[in-house]
Amino acid sequence: MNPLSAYLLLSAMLFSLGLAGALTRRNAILVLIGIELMLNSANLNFIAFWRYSPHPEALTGVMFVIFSIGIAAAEAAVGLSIIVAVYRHFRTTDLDKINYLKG
Amino acid sequence: MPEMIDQIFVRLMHWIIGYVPTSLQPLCSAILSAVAILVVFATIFAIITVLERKGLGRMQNRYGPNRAGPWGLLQPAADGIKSLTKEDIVPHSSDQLVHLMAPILIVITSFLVYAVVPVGKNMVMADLNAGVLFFFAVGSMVELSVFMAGWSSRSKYSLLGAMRAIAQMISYEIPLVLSGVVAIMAAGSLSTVTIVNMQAGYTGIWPHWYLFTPWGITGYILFMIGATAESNRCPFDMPEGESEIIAGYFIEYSGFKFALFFVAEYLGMLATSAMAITLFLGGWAAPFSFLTWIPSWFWFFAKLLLMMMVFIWIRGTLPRLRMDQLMNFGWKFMLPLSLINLFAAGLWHFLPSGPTRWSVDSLLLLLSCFLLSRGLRRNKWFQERTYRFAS
Amino acid sequence: MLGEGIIKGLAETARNFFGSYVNKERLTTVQYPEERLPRIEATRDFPFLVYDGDDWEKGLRCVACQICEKECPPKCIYIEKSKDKKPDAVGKPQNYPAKFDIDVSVCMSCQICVEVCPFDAIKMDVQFELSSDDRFGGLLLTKDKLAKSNEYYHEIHPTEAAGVDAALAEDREKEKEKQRLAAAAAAAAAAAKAAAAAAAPPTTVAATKDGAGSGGAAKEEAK
Amino acid sequence: MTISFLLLAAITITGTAAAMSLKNAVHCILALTLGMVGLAALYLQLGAEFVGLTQILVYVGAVAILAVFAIMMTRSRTSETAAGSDPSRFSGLVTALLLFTVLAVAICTGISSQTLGGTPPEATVHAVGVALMQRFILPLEIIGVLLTAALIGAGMLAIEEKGEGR
Repeated sequence: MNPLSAYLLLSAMLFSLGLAGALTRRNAILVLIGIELMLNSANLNFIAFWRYSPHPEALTGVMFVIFSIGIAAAEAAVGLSIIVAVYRHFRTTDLDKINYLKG
Repeated sequence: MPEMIDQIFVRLMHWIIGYVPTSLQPLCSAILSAVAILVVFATIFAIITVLERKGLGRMQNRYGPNRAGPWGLLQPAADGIKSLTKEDIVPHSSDQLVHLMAPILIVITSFLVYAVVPVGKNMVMADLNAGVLFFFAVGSMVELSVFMAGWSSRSKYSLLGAMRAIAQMISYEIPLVLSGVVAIMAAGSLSTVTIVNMQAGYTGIWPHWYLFTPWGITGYILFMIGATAESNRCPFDMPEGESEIIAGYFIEYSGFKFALFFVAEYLGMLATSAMAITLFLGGWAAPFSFLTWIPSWFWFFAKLLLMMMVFIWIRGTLPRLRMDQLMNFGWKFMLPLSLINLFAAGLWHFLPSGPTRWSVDSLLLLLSCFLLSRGLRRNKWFQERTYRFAS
Repeated sequence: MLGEGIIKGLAETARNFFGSYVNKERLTTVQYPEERLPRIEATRDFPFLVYDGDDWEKGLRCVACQICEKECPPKCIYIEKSKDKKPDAVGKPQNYPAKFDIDVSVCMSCQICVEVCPFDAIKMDVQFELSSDDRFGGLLLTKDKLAKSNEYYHEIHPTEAAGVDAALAEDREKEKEKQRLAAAAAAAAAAAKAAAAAAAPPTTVAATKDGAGSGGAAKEEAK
Repeated sequence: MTISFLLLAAITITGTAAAMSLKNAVHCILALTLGMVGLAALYLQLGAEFVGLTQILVYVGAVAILAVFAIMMTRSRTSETAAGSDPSRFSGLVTALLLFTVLAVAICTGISSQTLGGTPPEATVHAVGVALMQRFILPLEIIGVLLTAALIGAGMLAIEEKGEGR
């Protein structure tokens, strides 16, 4: 196995962990964390591909990760404030119980 | 000969490393530097504690500690022995692992930031490409250990203290970093060594420190206020306000773990002061051109000690702020002023050198400082107190 | 201007800092074990027992009436009354404390025991350096540790002690006067009875009426 | 496949797995920071110094603290039962496992075992800065606008409306 596929495997594992967390957890904050984790596994992919690419001096992968981290930070801030706002209304962060629109 | 004394520690290390095989040399060098940092800064911590207590005492017209050893100089040793021999109490309902990890983590991170601080010519443990970024990144981990300490104790006081501490730290971290950015902009590098080198050189006897520019002095003052808040020092010591929440986030700690928090607080203060020296005070450079024969490391530690004196002086003078005052000051004064300071630093770069840029920059900063302070003052919603029963 | 007050405050602390090195009078600290402040006369803490004369066991003024034990708010006094009686300063037989303990770790120096003592036997001390290695025994003051002479009392609280002595002397004077009167009355009654017995045996009723105040001895004689 | 890579990968996987499986939400966040530090170390190992340090600054210094604050403000001590107890949980786990299998097979078969990248590339802060200011100036500005919007939006969302407070 070459180093690139090792990093990709690790990234795939992180992505699956994030997905499993986002699908199985009930707490909205932890679901958000699972989504963050998936974003991060994509970042690891970008960096690994940049490192082993034929033209690393173009810095495309690094740039992508920088922007991705920026977006992830914005997402976390907005997502957590939405959770706080929702909590104020429902008095819970359990996603299974926030089902007013359920038919 | 001055060159020889200046480089004496560097030569000593090279001499020691010469005895180990080549493959182990980087590791050995790192370990030696780490040990040196541990010993030197722990010693400075000990000196600062006794100086602080004596200085505060003198400001309040009393003696301060004067029993242990000559003039009380062995007081830190006595305190250390006392805290080591005290019983280590862990609250029954606490989260044992997190409770144990918090003081360890906070001390490790406090020591880690010294890796990028240049204490003298050629005397830096790791000249990282993004040294200043490393400093702030590792420094931000302190907040997490503060939270760990406060949360794991399962005590209302410690949780309140931790929440106050974190709110304060993240509010003041932004102006802290932004006010440091002006020096990075001027030097064009994130490496601490490069920043210091850019400030080398003298005009007449005066050095080229960033402190001696309008944006430099503004940035320095903002940085120092931010550093005071970051290290939970007076007048921003509300997270550990003894009179209201007893000791804040480390109330449930005792014995040596408590001492570790104490060490970490002082190390954080020393570290941010060292960073301020690096960014604005020319690092290890001598303050006058005719004093360059004195070794560089002496100047660094002299500046560090001087800044500690200022910290002690301020602690002896100012009362504790209230939460709303703290937040108002952070968000409504420090943050806008540091942004304007960034603009002023950019302006300085593009204006022709001479009195023009001096006057434009100073005018801009003074005016904005004046207006922002007006804004702070206007926000007084207190009414005159009336005493119903005591007229 | 922003920061004006801060600069004023910094100047003030700097003045204090340097002033404390120049002007020794600024430092009001007393280096306690080596130097001490002069004690003012009204100083008082934990109580002690006063005795008259030289022998503390004989001269204790305390008669084990246990009022102080009952009044003590934190209940730090423990008294055991003696079975027998001993003559007190004026020669009257009184009880004495077989045991008199004060737990000074409990005592709060409220001085209520002193206020209530009808015999001026318990007074406030000035001794405050009572720290001890022994947490229980070291802080439990027994009778022998509590007993201190009247001269000592005069030494620590001269004005108060003089007043107490005067009052005591007056009391004793009264007591002696009373005893003298009683003795005289008893003597008179005895004389009267003797006279009556000599003169007319059937007039005992009148004699008892006469000697009603002169003690039980006469009455018993009369019966 | 050096020892340092294996070690850092183990730290990262342990941290994230713990973050996704522990019961106590605060423990999850603390475990997540461990995973993020491991990830940042992996970035450093790959030669992306700036990105690695930014990762620590953003995730440990900001996102973890924000999440912790959100947990403290929402008091979400609801009974979080162990995962996999009901069908939806089970299906979620199976989905993730299937995805991982597909990805792993694709990675192992898709990439030929040719030797890649001899010397690690240099992503100096200077080069990153130049790229940000020249080639990537538009995305940078857009990110700036996005972050400002997110800051204001998050503030507006989290502010307690008047009369709503109970």
